[in-house]
Amino acid sequence: MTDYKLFRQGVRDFLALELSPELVRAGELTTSVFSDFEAALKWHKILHNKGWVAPEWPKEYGGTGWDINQRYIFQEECKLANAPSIVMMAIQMLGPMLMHYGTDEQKSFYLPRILSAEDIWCQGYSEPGAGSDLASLKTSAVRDGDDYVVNGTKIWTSMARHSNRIFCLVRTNKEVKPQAGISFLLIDLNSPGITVTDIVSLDGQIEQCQVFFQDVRVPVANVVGNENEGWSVAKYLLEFERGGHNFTIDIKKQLAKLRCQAQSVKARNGKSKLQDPVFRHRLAEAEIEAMALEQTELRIKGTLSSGGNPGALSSLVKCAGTELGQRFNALSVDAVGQAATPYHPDSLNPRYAGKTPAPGYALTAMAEYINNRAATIYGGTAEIQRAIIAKQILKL
Amino acid sequence: MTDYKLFRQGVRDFLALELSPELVRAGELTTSVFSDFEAALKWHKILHNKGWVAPEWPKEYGGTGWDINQRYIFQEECKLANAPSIVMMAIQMLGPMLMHYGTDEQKSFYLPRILSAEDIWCQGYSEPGAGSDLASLKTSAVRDGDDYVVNGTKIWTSMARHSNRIFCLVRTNKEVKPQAGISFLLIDLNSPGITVTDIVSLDGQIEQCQVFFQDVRVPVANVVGNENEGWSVAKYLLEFERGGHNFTIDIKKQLAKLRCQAQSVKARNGKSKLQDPVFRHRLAEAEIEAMALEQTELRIKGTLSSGGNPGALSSLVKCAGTELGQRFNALSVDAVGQAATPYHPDSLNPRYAGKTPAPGYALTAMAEYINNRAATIYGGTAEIQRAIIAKQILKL
Amino acid sequence: MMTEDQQMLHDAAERYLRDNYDFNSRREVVSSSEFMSEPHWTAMASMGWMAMPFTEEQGGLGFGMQECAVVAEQFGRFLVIEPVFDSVVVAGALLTHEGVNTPDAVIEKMATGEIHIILAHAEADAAPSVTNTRALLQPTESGYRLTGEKVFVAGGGSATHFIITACLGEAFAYALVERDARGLTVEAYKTYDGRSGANICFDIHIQASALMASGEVAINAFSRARARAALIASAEALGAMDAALGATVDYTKQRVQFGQPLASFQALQHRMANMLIEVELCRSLVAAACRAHDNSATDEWALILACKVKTANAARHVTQEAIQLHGGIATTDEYIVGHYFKRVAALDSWIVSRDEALETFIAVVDAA
Amino acid sequence: MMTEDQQMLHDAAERYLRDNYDFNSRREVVSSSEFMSEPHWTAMASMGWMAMPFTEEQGGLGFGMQECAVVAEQFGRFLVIEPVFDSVVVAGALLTHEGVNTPDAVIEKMATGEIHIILAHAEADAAPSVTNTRALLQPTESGYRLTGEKVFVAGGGSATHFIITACLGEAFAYALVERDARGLTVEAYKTYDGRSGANICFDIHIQASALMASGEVAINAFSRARARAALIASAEALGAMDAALGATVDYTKQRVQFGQPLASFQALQHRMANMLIEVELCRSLVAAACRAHDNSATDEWALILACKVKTANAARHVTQEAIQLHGGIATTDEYIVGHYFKRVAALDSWIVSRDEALETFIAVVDAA
Repeated sequence: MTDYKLFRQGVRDFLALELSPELVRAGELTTSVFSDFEAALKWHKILHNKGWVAPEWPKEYGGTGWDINQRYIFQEECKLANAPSIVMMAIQMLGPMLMHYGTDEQKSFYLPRILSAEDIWCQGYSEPGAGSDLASLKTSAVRDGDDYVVNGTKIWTSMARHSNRIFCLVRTNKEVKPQAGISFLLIDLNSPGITVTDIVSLDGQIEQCQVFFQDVRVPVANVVGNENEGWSVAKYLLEFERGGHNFTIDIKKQLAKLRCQAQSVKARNGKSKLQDPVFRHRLAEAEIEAMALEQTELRIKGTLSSGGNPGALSSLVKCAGTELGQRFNALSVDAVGQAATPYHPDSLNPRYAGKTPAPGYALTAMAEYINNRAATIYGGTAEIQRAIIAKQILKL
Repeated sequence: MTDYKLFRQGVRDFLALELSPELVRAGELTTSVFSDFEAALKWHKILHNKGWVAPEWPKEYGGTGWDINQRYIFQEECKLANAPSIVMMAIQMLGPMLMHYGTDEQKSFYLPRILSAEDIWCQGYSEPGAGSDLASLKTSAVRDGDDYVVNGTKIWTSMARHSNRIFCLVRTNKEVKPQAGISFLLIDLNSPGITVTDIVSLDGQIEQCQVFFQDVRVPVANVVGNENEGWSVAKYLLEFERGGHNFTIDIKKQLAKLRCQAQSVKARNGKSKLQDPVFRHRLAEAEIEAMALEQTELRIKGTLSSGGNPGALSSLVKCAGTELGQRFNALSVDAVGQAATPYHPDSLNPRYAGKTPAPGYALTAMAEYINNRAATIYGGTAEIQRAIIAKQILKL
Repeated sequence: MMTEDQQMLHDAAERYLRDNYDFNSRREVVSSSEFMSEPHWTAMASMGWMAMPFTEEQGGLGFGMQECAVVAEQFGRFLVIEPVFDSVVVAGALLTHEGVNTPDAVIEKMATGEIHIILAHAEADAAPSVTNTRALLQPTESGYRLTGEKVFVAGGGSATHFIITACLGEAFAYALVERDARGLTVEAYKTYDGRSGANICFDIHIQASALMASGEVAINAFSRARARAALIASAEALGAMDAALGATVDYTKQRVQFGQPLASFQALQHRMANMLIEVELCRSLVAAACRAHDNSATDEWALILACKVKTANAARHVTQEAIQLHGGIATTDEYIVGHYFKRVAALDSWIVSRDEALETFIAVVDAA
Repeated sequence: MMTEDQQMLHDAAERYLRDNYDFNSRREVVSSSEFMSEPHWTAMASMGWMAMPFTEEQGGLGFGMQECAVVAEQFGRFLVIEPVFDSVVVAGALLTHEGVNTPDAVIEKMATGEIHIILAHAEADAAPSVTNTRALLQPTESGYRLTGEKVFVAGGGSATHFIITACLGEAFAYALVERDARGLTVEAYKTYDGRSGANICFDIHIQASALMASGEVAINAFSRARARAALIASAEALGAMDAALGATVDYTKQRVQFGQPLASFQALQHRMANMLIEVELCRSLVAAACRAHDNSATDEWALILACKVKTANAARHVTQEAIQLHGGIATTDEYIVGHYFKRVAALDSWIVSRDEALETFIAVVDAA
């Protein structure tokens, strides 16, 4: 049997050695699923050198061979040590999909470049007119010799400004039912005809982009799976996006941060906000939800380790986890009060060393509160998750 | 200008004089919209003698001529003095409708008998297969000479066991669109072919009945409005059912009762439950909702007094008022704890003088909690109210 | 995931109750003058459920709370009114704690169902807390005089014995008393959830051996009994809310309104999805809290209290929604779904109330 | 229902802001280096909004909070960033309370917009309460020395003056100070809701006449200013949530998914109905609380605090739902709906926080 204590210690030692103060600062100042890109890239390369960048991947492709508990421990320790979050789209989604549907050429070319961060990928699913209703997407790829000619636009492509490649769903057949005419295509973002524009998020940060395609030529060899079968390829991926996340780790981190915030602030009764009864009771109810979530994630982990399929339980956890995260964000903002209001992007830059208008404990509260509203929208909205629960579990 | 202080004092004097201890006890022990029937009837007759049984009616038909504020004061004082609730279906709904759609014969025959309680009416709308979707009702009335022959069944007919008449929606034409073939019919419950069976409610009380019609002959003269126009007659009535209620009065009463309950119970901190911070904060949030509701009802009253039409605001108040009432019920049960659990129907009988397993303050808590679940179901479910809001106010 | 034992217990309980404890026959018992069904009691004893929490030396099956909770969940699902766990788990914990002077025969009789013992602790105006009681135990030559009153003794209608808490001098203590002891008056009543309760009043003499525990032993045993009561309440609430959801799903699939099954309305679908989320979160927490208790884990108390709070909140929400989504039919006594609502309402404040659990949770977490 | 005056104020504000304060031009100001728009400020002064709360003798219009709230609601609706009410209502209340030594000229200049004055009260680790401050006023020969620090002074970026609270011996007091006073450092910053804030640090000498109030007068004036701040915050939150609902209704009607407008999905309809219920309940409460304040009704404080709590809860709920029902577009800076969410987030804790209001509400109600 694996000695998890020993394993955890090994992870801790590695983190203590390799996480520079700047990287830790980047972790602390992370206000969304993405950390400062520069720091994330540095950390990606350190992990790659160690061979730990893609623990979920099979060993043959460069994974670690860890069991589910080890992977959880690794994630948890990284979070606790304030490691920055690396850009996960390719590792979490594209990689497993290529392993499953890709040709040998695709695998041997792309997978190592994902691990080394030579390629940074973004995901091109949503379009201005196709969000939850993904099947109505319009970006077209028309066959012309050995190429497709791609026209259209993708929106909400996180990190596109830092990426050199995009994996896309495109329409290759307009004559059939919407789902049936879609293909999965890998596109070099440096191809002529591509423009990437930034989208400023509500918190003032830029993470999302819109990508425009005008007569972009993409080799036919870049289709993954068969032409017109992109829908099932994407569904396979969405499963990974939903199941791959451990909300508990994030929420425990939020809770620890929140307790520290509430301890730093004085309440009306002269004690700390943490001892303010109104606040404490609201926090306690949220803490209890966090425990219920944790135990549910452990249940899923148990099912997975014994080879079972948790199925739509992952939709359930996504609903509960994202909404609970938002509840903690609101508690944070309530705890720190007006100290959350200053908008000062420099304060969130890990390389900034100047004065900040708000005290350290309050720097990220509002940005997280704002940014995390998206958690119930991306990767399948809370409404879509509930529809999945209603249909797949309750059979309504 | 009306001297409302003086008016209020007059109402108080009347109540002090006429409300016997038994009637007050019946008021105190009321756990639903209906009080003990015997007490309610006594009280009805006392009000009738005074000329105050139907304050909402125009003076010519036996109303009081009070303005909206006087009517509110009267209702409020009756509630505060623990007067029993009289059976209101005919006064609140049938009466106004007869005044609007009835023939002179119908008006002169039925209205005085409503006031004197010579007739007790129940309402026959819902059927086992037609609740929220009222238009799908199936009880049929087939013309045969000067009579209709009625067959079918009505359910959730409150107080039918105590009633001698029922006002019904029946299908008089099956060939047209569902709403178009419905008529509004007055039926004598003593007619041959009618059976009334009791429905035991979840709290163990009997208020609802089911009424069965087998070849029941009803004179054609008993149609109100025109044949096949029952749908608009009924809609007119539903408006009265929705707008006619002042939730604030009930909720203030609930709040007073709840504060008294919470003061009677000791909490963990050795003080009363009212000083228990967890409970107090939950109560405070509900109190604040009650204030918002009160102010909204006052707004509606303002609109009505100046001749305006509050429209779908009454749906809004019904949603908020019924759900808030249920919230107070839950707080009551939480306040009194296990003292709410004894099921002892005798305790709720105003004429019972024996021992009760629970203390006085706790006697009604559970019955009210249970019974009041129906508040968001009858008279248009909360879902129907929200649909009305969505359609009529938001134009969705 | 359940162990093999747990799966077997689950299947046996589910099968027995499905075959023998249908809603209509339950209603007959509830509306009779009896406080529970003797035949069911006997059958439940023969199923071994009453022997579950006792060790093999005590004549029991040596199961933990994880196994008891599996059966308690089925009790919630089938709205069982017999106070099996009130006796063997709650009173059982008080009688089997280390240092408690319980004769072997008492445990054996509990485990076989021959007697059933109910804790009588609450008093009319005492604040809920572990050891707050004004009943008195006074030493006499031959034993003790026990005087006082207890109220809202859930399950007291059919109890053959009571465990009565009292002060022995400064010490918290409890004694085992037969229902027909001279000087003990029992006013039994039915409860809204179809069970029974009792208010009792006593001025009785007991033998020295009837004093089961006092002082620290009594306090520790009582605390353990409360923990187990919270777990049983949570497991039952879980079963009740899950069944209420199941009934709602079934009903909305067949009930047609506006020409479509209710289940096809999106607003109702989302609400049922929310109900399921609640049920599944509770399921995880009940299992974890029982496991923590069985293993005496360091986070045992936090998990048990969290479990109590969460299941109470969720069960209220889910059963209320179940009624609302059914509509009128669910407000009648003859339809099952409202009875889940009534049962969880009674469970909310049984031995450990939700508010008390939340308050204690904060204390436990902040002390950790 | 509004009076004629209120209707006129409403219509004028609505018209002016609709014509001159569209979202895109607001964005330009917000993303510039300015903390507010001088031209708008001047225009708002000429609309008379800054004269509203002052009496005619003071050169004002003599309106009450009912009238101010009508305009503040429009400020919420159009996301106005200029701290008009921060100055004339909040600082105004501090300067016009009976017994306060404010020169007529100061009020006149506020009412015409020539100066704008912002309250600086909060300190880095002081508990929120009416009079808790560690800044010091020490008598000198020519006046006072004022020392200390203040943080999160909302509206402080563009203020021409500050009212600084401090202790004068044992007494609570406050002084009026010019922004460019020697020894006063202002670190101004933008805030997430597109407004400004400032942290200030001071060791300055002020003349005796700059001490506006101390002792009981100061406490009473401060309490009145807080009441008015709670009302303004509530009215603005009402405008913001109502506008967020309106935007959601419009958007869901035109946005098509799965072949239908979003507005046709029942689950979303019910959620928008819930949003409307919240908005209308708040509308009633804001009007009632302002009326109670203007009439010094006995339930004034309970209504004001209830109003603050309710609007804070509702505005959070409604603006969060507005984002959720829009989807991705609402998470961008270029779309208006998320900005309502940010504004109400800042209002939540402005001068009187929601939690503080709830705590105080309980004290007020239980004392009544």
